[in-house]
Amino acid sequence: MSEPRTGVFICNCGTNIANVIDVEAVRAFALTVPGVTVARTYRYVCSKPGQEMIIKDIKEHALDRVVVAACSPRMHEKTFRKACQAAGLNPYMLEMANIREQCAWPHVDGLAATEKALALTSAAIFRVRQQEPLEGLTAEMCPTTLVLGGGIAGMTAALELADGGHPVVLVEKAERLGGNLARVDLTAPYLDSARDLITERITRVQGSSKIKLMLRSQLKSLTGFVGNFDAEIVTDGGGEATARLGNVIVATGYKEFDAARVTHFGYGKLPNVITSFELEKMLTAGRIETREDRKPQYVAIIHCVGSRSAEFHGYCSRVCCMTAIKYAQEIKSAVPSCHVLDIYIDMNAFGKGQEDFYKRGSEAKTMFLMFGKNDYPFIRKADAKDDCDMLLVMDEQLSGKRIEIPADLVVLMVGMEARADSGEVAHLVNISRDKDGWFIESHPKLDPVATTTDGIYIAGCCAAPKDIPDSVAQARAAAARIMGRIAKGKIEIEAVYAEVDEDFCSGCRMCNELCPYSAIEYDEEKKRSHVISAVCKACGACVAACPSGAIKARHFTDKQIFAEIEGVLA
Amino acid sequence: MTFEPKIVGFLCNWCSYTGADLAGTSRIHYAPNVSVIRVMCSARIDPTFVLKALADGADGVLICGCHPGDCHYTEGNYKMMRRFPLLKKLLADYGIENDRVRLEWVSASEGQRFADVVNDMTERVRALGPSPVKMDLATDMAER
Amino acid sequence: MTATVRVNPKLISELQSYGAEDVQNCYHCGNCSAACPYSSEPFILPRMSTRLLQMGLEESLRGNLEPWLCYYCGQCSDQCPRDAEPGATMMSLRRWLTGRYDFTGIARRFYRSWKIELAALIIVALLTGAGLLAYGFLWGGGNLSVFDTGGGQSAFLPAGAIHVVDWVLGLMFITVVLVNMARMWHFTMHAEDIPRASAGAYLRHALLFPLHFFTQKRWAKCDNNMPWLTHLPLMLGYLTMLVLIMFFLEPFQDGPAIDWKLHTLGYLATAGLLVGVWYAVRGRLKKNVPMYRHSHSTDWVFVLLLLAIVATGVLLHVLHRLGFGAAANLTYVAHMMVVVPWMMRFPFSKWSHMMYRPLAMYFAAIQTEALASQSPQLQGGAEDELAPVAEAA
Amino acid sequence: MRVGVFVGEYLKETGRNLEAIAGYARNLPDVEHVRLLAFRQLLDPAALANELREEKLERVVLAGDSPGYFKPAFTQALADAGKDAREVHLASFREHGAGSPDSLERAKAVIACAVRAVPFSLVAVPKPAVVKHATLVIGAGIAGIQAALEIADAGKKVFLVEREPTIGGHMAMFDKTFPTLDCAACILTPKMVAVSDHEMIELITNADVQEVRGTPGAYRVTVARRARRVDPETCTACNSCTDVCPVSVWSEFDSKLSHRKAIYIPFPQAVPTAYVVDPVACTYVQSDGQKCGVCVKKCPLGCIHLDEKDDTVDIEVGNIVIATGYELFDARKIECYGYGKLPNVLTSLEFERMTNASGPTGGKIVLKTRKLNKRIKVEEFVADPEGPSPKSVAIIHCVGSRDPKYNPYCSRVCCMYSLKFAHLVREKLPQATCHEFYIDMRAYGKGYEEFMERIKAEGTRVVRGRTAEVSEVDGQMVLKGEDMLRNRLVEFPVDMVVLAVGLVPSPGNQDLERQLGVPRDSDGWFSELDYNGDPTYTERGGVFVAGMCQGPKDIPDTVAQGSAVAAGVLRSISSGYGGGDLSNLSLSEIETRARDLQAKLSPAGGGQ
Repeated sequence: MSEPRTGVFICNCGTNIANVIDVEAVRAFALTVPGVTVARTYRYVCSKPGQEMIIKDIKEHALDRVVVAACSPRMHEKTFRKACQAAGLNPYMLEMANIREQCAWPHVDGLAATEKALALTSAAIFRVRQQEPLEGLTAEMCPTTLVLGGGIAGMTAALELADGGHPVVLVEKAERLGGNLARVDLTAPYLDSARDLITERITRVQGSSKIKLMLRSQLKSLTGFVGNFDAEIVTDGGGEATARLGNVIVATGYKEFDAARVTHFGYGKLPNVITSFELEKMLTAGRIETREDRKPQYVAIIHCVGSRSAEFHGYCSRVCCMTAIKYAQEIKSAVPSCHVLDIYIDMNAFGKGQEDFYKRGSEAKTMFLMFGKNDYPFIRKADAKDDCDMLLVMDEQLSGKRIEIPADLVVLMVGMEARADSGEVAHLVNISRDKDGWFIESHPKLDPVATTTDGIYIAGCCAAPKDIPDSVAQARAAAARIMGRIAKGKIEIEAVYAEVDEDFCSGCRMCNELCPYSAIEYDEEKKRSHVISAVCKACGACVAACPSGAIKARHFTDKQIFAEIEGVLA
Repeated sequence: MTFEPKIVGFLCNWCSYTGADLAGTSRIHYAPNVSVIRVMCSARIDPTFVLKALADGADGVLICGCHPGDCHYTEGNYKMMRRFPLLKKLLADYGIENDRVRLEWVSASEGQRFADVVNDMTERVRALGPSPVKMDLATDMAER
Repeated sequence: MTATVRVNPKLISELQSYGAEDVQNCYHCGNCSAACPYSSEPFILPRMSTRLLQMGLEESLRGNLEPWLCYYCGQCSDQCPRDAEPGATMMSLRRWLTGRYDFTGIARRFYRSWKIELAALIIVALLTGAGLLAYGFLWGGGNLSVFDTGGGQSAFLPAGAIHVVDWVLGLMFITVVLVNMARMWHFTMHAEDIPRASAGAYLRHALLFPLHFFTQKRWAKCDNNMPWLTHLPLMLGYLTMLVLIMFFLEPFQDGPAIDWKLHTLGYLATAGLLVGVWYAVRGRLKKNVPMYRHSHSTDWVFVLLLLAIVATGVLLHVLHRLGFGAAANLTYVAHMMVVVPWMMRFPFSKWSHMMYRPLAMYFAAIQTEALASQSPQLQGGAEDELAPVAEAA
Repeated sequence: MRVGVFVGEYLKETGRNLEAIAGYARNLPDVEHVRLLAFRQLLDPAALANELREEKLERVVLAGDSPGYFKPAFTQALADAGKDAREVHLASFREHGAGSPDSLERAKAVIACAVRAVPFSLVAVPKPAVVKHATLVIGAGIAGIQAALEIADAGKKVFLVEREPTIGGHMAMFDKTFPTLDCAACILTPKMVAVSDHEMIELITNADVQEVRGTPGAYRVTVARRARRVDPETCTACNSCTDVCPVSVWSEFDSKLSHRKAIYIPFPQAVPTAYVVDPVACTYVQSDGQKCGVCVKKCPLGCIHLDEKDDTVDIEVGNIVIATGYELFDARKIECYGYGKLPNVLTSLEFERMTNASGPTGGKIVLKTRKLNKRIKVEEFVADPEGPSPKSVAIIHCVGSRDPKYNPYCSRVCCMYSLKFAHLVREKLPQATCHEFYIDMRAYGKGYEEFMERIKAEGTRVVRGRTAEVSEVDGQMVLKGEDMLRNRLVEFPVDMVVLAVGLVPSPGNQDLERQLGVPRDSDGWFSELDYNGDPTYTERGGVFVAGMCQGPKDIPDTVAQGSAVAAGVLRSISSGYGGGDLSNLSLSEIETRARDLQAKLSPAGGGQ
């Protein structure tokens, strides 16, 4: 093989990298490595001028390999591969050295960091020398989409796709559609009817010819890859169905926090301590009463139950504050004689019309009392002489007083938490979860509905707590993505997958069982195994396991990794 | 001056590498001694990688994968887990101290944990001093 | 941490009748207290009073001096982002406190319903009028003359006699006020979480009472000094008049000749009163400054009665000096029909703030000292804010 | 079933003709009782229960701008009267495109549906229409970019119109983004590049929408293009022109912290990557070609055409996406913070530029210092990279937000970006103290709460209490506020004050409102069709809203909306339904549809 012509491009990333790492030194070093033709530094290599610089150099210096020392490949590998392609270079002739996330940012000592940057860069240069041009495959995109969850997010996504003319399979675990929203009557901050909203969506879903609705069902297995998934769906009472799918939208929603876990609220023990959803029932039925069928004179509403707490969930559940304000006003108008006391930490009235809504809560003479984070009030039964059923004791933050709050009814604003089965679902569709169990998006900001697994999208509260408008927006965003891909018809599959060199394969079939995606088939005649490249997800388990070293992981060959090791330690 | 060990890290793309990136984006500071090589899954890590690294002068090797049960490829990390004891045995025969090669589980959200693992490992390896067995290992590798 | 106190959602509605209509709107941004020229630790007003009221902590409110430290300059109301009218809240709290201090409970009735107050005033006025006329006709032998017009022929109500009446009345109401002031002292200086002050402290600050009583100099802290400058002549004129009548009635009843030594004083006082009343009425009509935006019925009674007193007084004086004896005498009756209700109203109304305010300033100084010695951190003001915060591990 | 209709307004008195609406309701089938409610009337459920009994009503319909406010009382009343409490139905005008007082017909239609317990949105389905495949996206901030890319990726033509000479909007000015702190440029610029490279996107920068004609599905739009005076195709951003340009003015992109020339590029990664001439500053343009013009001579590629004239482009589109974003609240309006008078009182955006690595100070946080501007011979305060760094920084939240005197609403992002600022201060100036003055800490998003905890742990003092005043006492800035959680008044010297200024609708919206017939709410943000159900649709068919122009939002929510509108657009193209447009649907048609649907649905509405 002729001496490679490698171009090395080092990114200052503004000052993100250049402040810690001596980029010029890296550049100088790169030029000393055999096979490096050009080496440059630039402020933002990912910017348009940066990419154009790469393209120009590839053409001018007839580069056949490119190394970009910049941020994490998870951030910009695609970007630079595109650039190479634009210059007529095979995208797999690119290698990135992660000198930002794993060097400039976590290290303070400039010298040591530069040292490490040199190692990482040389590793990349060594590796890229061993890389080969690879071609991806194209596959059909099946227009059918599987939507998991029949809540507001799921139904909206399904309808959006169906109205766009694409078939949808909507799978719902429960025996009816609507999800958690079906338990709500009015919505904050405009007190619109959630019932109407849900009724509309349900009726349209049921009426849509494009939507195959499967109630009391759940996904059993999902195999294949984007555009060509195969799903097994089981229905209670032994029904089983399979479906060919192009994409999947996970909209499994949330589960309410179990109030009983906060022991000192005595939920489940004190009869008149109820959850927000139980109050919602009372309001819908028009009977706001204590267990003893008395109209309450004092109702205390406690925010952040299970949320914003060191003990339970660290995060804010986003919708409870406004829901609490809603309750305060609803109770006041249903039982005018009643006094409402609202016990909160910070009032989250950030959305459209919400600050106004909060003010109306004040005008309704709600008594707002502030408690400190992780300093929950505790509840005790009142004495006979008191004119109330219970007494809440807390340290009020805005007055600095330790106070006692009369209450006949205590409403716990239970937060949202990931569903118990979210782990299971994550496994089935092969996406990851964060420490709280919410599904992780492929990028928290610029790609909030896609996931790290191609063809799997998330929408609504299964990704994190959200209010209705934001869930609906996400559902439509996911639908848009899928419509876009369906419109394209074909899909490119990454060229990274495993290959069996049949000359070396002993036909021991060890790999066949090993592959989690059963992507390796055994050919009875040839007595050899081979990989179904489209199904292979390139984990490389088989490669490491093959006793005769017959399996090769494209783009992660032993050669390449050895070279990388040499590079690091050179 | 104190001895600065060179450690090679093999990280799986989905959990550990992401976790390492997270440590960076959250500006969690840790020792610069570990240089990372990305593989798709910990299951891909062939024992020879480790031997090669040690042979080429690494003072230690760190292997990170998703927590058991969290593997992006459902059970790749179990494969690594099973493979590891064997590897350790082999290394012991080569007279390589236990602390030089290490397997850890780091998830995508555990930037802090990754930093802690790196710092701890660096300390231990620094305590052990330079790797003794570069040469003879190299010869073995040549035969292979 | 002090003892546990019970919140009371009902109080806020009660205070509405005292004029606190918007207090529930406050969401505690803290702007008002920071903007308030009278706010200084440990008295952070008006937010804290607003808070106590929202929570209905009656005990704490009753022992709270802050409302008296506020002169309603309105800077808080101007800056309030939620139209909670902190200034109006403080005003209404002063009314409420006046009601609390008053042991007879009459003040509370007056504040709660203007009808009751008006009725009471009219009855007293009529009784006074009827009394005087009756006396004049029955015992005075149809002679209504009040003024010692000299020439030996003496009036049926010589100054001496009147003195007896106004002294008795005066003393009656002074005692009521004194009792109320004692109650105020008890509520504020013996509230729990207020350290007991030493007799020494009381002595050290004793001069504050007369100082603030005569000057209200604290009011000058406000950016706009107009309210203070117009209030000063009002109350000085008022005091002078009171003194003149209580102790130097004779020369006034003499006449028609003018006794310049005294009358000049009288004229000055009258002028002062007129200026003050004029501004008060004008302001309440124009509502251009926050202070006048939310007038309570009792405020109107206050200024209108005062206006009537001044008017009848002036008229009576003119008639008397010009020698229209009969007319003067009738006006005198009218004058008394305003004065007596006015005097009677003294302990149960805004009137009494002339005692409560300076008293509050006095107590405040004592409390500040006591609290400071109790918790030294208070003296430092807010310096500790500046200390760089320790880096977390 | 005997139905009672109650008509009344709650949110605001619009003066709409309630009588007429009530009159219409009287003639609807089953309606036995109609009553007008006073504005925000306080209702006594007990009295209502009697009324319901006397009138023997089994169903109540509440009509008004937000009738939900009256509902709990009626639900209670129905229950007390021993009827099915679920039989209260809402006819919300605001929710169903009858928000404006003169849309009487729509209001009637909404009632007609409610009386039959049929959701209006189920009845009011637009008729099919021919929808042109091209789409106009107005505004190329992150929302517009996202929408454009989604639509274009689906192979549909997009015209992306941007007022500024570069795309990227506000996000391009930011340094880091909360809560992950990854740099805005790193995640935004690739998308900008993608836009400029995309064969289905036609980028029209430096331009405004002048006129919109036509109907949903077929709009004819005239776009006015301001002359760029530099040919973006040939310009290579070589910088020679800027070097020689004699005129220097404040740079808008650096929010006036630094100067730029009359011919300039807003920032290095600008897209299109081409220079632009500021006609107001350019000597040549101002002197009608009499003076200067050196840049033309210097340009190696001859791509500068100083005589280029403004022109217009006519385009035909099926759908229009409004993504015009926001502007910053003008902090001068709040005098007590001294912005504009005190040099080191900065707005959030100014601070954002200052901390930005590619900003005027190269990412250094410095105090402004006096410098003589040689050109105009006056001393002005400039942020000099060599300038002294502050020892104490105070960040004031809610500047111009949550206050009816300025903007009644919460601007939604300030709390978090303020915390981000605090982090940057602690990171870049470990010795400096940093205080945050807030009212409510609104850390509602994914990872936000954790972020806040971290900032606190880093040593930033978080003080609950809105600052009242920033003043200068002999050369030293002093800040006055209350620390209410510690029940203290705080008054202390600070070197730098950062105002977390709120967000206001961009000024161009008024004109767009007129052009597109899309109503805006009382705060000036565009009104969505239905707050819950259709947050990205508008009353006008084929016109969508995305991102901030509909109300303050953080980046993830903005991006989600950007993609969401794409769904609406693509759907309308493939299905031929001009999204959400009901203009061609008559009242009688709606009545008939409602009747047909009534049969299908269960009495309680089938919700559960």
